[in-house]
Amino acid sequence: MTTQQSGFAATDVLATGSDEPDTVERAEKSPDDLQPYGDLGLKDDEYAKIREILGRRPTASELAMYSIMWSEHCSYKSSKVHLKQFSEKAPKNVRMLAGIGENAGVVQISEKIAVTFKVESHNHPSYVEPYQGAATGVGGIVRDILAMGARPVAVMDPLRFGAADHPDTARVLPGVVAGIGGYGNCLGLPNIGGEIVFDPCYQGNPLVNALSIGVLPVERLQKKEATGTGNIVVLLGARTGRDGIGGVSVLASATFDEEAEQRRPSVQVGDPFMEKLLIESCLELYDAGLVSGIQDLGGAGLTCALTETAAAAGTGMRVWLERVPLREASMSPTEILASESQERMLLIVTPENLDAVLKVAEKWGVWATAIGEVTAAAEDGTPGRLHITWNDHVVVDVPPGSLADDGPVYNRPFREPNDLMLLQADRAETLPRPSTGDELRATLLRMAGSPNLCDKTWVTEQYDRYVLGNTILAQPEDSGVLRIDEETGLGVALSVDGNGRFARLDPYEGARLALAESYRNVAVTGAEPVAITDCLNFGSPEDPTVMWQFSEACRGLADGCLELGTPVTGGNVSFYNQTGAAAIHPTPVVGVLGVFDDVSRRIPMGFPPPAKAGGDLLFLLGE
Amino acid sequence: MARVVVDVMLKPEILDPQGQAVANALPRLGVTDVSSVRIGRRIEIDFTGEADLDRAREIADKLLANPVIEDYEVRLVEGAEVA
Amino acid sequence: MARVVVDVMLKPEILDPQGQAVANALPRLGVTDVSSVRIGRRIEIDFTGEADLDRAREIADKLLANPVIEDYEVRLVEGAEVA
Amino acid sequence: MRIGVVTFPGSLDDGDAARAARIAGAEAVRLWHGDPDLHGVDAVVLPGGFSYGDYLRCGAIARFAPVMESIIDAARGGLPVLGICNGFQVLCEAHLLPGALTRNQHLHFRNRDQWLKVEATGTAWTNGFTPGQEILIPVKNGEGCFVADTHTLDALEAEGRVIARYIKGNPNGSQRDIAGITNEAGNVVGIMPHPEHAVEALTGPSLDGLGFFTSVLRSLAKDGQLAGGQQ
Ligand SMILES: Nc1ncnc2c1ncn2[C@@H]1O[C@H](COP(=O)(O)OP(=O)(O)O)[C@@H](O)[C@H]1O
Repeated sequence: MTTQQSGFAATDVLATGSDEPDTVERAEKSPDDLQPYGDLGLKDDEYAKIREILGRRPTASELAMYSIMWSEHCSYKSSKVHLKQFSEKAPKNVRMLAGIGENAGVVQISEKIAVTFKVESHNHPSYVEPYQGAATGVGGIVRDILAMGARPVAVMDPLRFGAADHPDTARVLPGVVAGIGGYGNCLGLPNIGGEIVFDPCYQGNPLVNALSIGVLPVERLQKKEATGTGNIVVLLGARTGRDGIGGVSVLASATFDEEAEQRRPSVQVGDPFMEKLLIESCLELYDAGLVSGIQDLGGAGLTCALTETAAAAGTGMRVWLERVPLREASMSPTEILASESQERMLLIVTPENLDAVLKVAEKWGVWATAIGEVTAAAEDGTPGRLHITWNDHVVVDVPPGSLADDGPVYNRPFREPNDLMLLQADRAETLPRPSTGDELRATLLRMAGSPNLCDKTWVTEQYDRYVLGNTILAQPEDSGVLRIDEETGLGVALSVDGNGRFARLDPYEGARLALAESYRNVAVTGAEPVAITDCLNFGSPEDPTVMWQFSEACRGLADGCLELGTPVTGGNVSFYNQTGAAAIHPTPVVGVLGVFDDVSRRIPMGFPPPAKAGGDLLFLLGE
Repeated sequence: MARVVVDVMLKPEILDPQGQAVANALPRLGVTDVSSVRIGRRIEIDFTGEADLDRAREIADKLLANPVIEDYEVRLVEGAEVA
Repeated sequence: MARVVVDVMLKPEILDPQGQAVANALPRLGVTDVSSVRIGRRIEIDFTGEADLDRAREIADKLLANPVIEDYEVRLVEGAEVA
Repeated sequence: MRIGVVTFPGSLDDGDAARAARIAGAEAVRLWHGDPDLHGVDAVVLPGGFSYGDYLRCGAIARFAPVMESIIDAARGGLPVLGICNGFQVLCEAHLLPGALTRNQHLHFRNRDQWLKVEATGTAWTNGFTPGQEILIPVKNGEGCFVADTHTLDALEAEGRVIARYIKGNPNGSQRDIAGITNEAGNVVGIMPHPEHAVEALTGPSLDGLGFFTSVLRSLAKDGQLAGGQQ
């Protein structure tokens, strides 16, 4: 089973038996060729549906694209039916400029200014290669924020590890922390908070979630739609290499086990310096009004960016794949389409603006290449087609919407875990309570010795919290607080929280509690909570008891949001967090955004530091 | 004293941002005939007694190289090269 | 294609905390006969045409090594060693 | 008075340095790494960050930027130049300051509020402090361990060119707890901690960092232009 990691590399050749890529023409002529769809994670009926859509067998490149876009990670096929509640139950909110369905939710916080924020997971890659996995997790979420038109201004990192004294934790934790710091520090983004929780259930499956927040003038909001027939499709940023091929569908959409070893080549290496240049060039392009549409390249690389931008507009797209700048000349078209090379963005620009765009890219020293153009929808309104050639071979000809929007949707069976009643029956009231001085002492010592209550500065000192000069509160405060506008004092507070143990006992209440905790943390700083993002970390959706946990958690979060009047603006689902049959505790992580009209009125959680002390009065409330 | 040198380089397919940054800076120094720069680590291990290549390989594998993204080579250094 | 390798090592009198950290970890692997570990950089420069040792030396001197703390050595790599 | 702040690709604290210059009462002028023109500024700050990703060695590639040629010339002619963190590294790489900044001894990036003792107060950037003054300034670096040969260290101390030392803990293992130094003339100063992050009560641990920026304004005002060699 060498399939997963070499699968994409091999499919071209597999299908054709020669160095020539598999083309549409060939696919039409050889309908009976066996295709390795199973190895790419596609089910029989899914493969059948692809053939039905295309009216022929897919080419090798098309097959790879469907397998990526219809993977759990990209299609949300198991979660969609449950996530719907976030929109359906969402309280009306006038602040929301962009919500679920966009790269990140955008919330207006003053007449002129909006912020965008989102949390995402990079769990599996961070277990395989902690430093790069965590680093590229930060890089990925930052590009989501950038794609909305915002300047990223901070990051946060909710983390879960196995037992603190387990030898593998000694490999994973320092690597993850160094990776988050290494990437975020080098990008110049202050880290303003996060979580570190130890629990044996995360031993073979640590959780590395990363949140980023960005700021934009309201009118700079960007769209991903590839509109405008004849507009140019530009690939901006790093050259494309063989990294991370198969990462999304493989690492994030299957149970994680010993085979991880073989999947190692799909590791991506981040280049935060390139990302910093990418940020500056995109912001300069936005401000000059040179961009008609933009989409980040994340987990699913070009495949996702091309299909989503075209599908969103209903247009078609013509792409010359050989124009993509490569790190390795020998890459096949399928590999180019599947590569997860980091630090890339896809731009749609008008032909008149192309030169100006290339100039800005050159100024910042990033590659920019016109790789295609937007084509028209049919006269009758039928969306256009995505037509990709590689050295004159037609390797892809598909309706983009079939990849981006019409993936399979599953209403997976769910049922309550068998052990739930037992777990719930074992109530806190029945736990032994310290009644003597000695017992009290022992309890206290146990708590003081618990890794979950330990001082986190070993971690947080590795993060820059000062850069950009707007950090008002950061670790160890309940929330991170940022100044957004120096003139008006406009500011925001952000907190991320989750408790897998609560959620294991009752996923509905656990999700509500995560929301409530995060909400409280924001409220106590003096900010008004206004919006939510969430990262739902669960085991395999194919396990009905996990699916039950998931559906309960979604219901809980949606209900909680309705009660509090704060909408979910976006987030991320991470399934398959399990080792063998053992799933992690269901771990919904909730981020809450709050707003200050005057951030100088924020309330820190303790006494002011010695250097600023003076004059505060202390009150004792109650008797 | 005996010395073993371990050369650790990123696997060829792995992005090497360091090498790339250096390569991009070279034209400013007037150098235009360089096609690629790759940057890795050179590790010198001095043994108190005899050099132990197997030992060195074990150290390289466990501590010096990250097998997920790096390859390494271990070699004995003869007298002269030892500074 | 022709390759030149530049080895850059910290001068012996400069403390190498990374090397030290590796050396300190060795007894835990059961290795007790290592007297010192030093970690430097190995830089592979590929020329488009012929390898130019003088050029490489100039690059090393100006950019690759910091003479305040580092020494370097430049050498040509013959066919076989070039992967 | 105009204080130039250089932006290299990968500079991060350039905006903060410009803000600090403004708060101190100067006009901040942004300088671009690729433009050798210093636009008539009266002083220059090389800010913190990861120029060129800090790849190879911190500051090694930035030093070859076109703007640096002008700055090196101007600094030799007496222009006040302050290098903060990555800027300090660039100044060492450019040989405007002796020694080098190497990997922190504990091998981690470290960000904390750091106490310093100011020593040399005759420089363009420290004349507003009193000798021995204790100040609290954020430090944040992965390669901030100052090293130099014994002869150089002895000379720095004998000539009173250590501008600040770490007290109450050395965050990176710097030799002799050195946090910042100056050139012989006192116009070029490098410091590892970040004065620009300690200029506002809302965001900094203190206002102590402001002293670096007000110092240079004072010395510029006093001399019309800073006389090289004045200590
Ligand atoms: N748990 C969730 N809660 C709310 N929205 C979600 C959740 N998971 C995913 N979404 C939304 O679904 C959309 C698609 O998500 P995703 O594929 O992660 O976006 P991207 O293409 O930026 O990676 C996004 O708008 C995201 O915010």
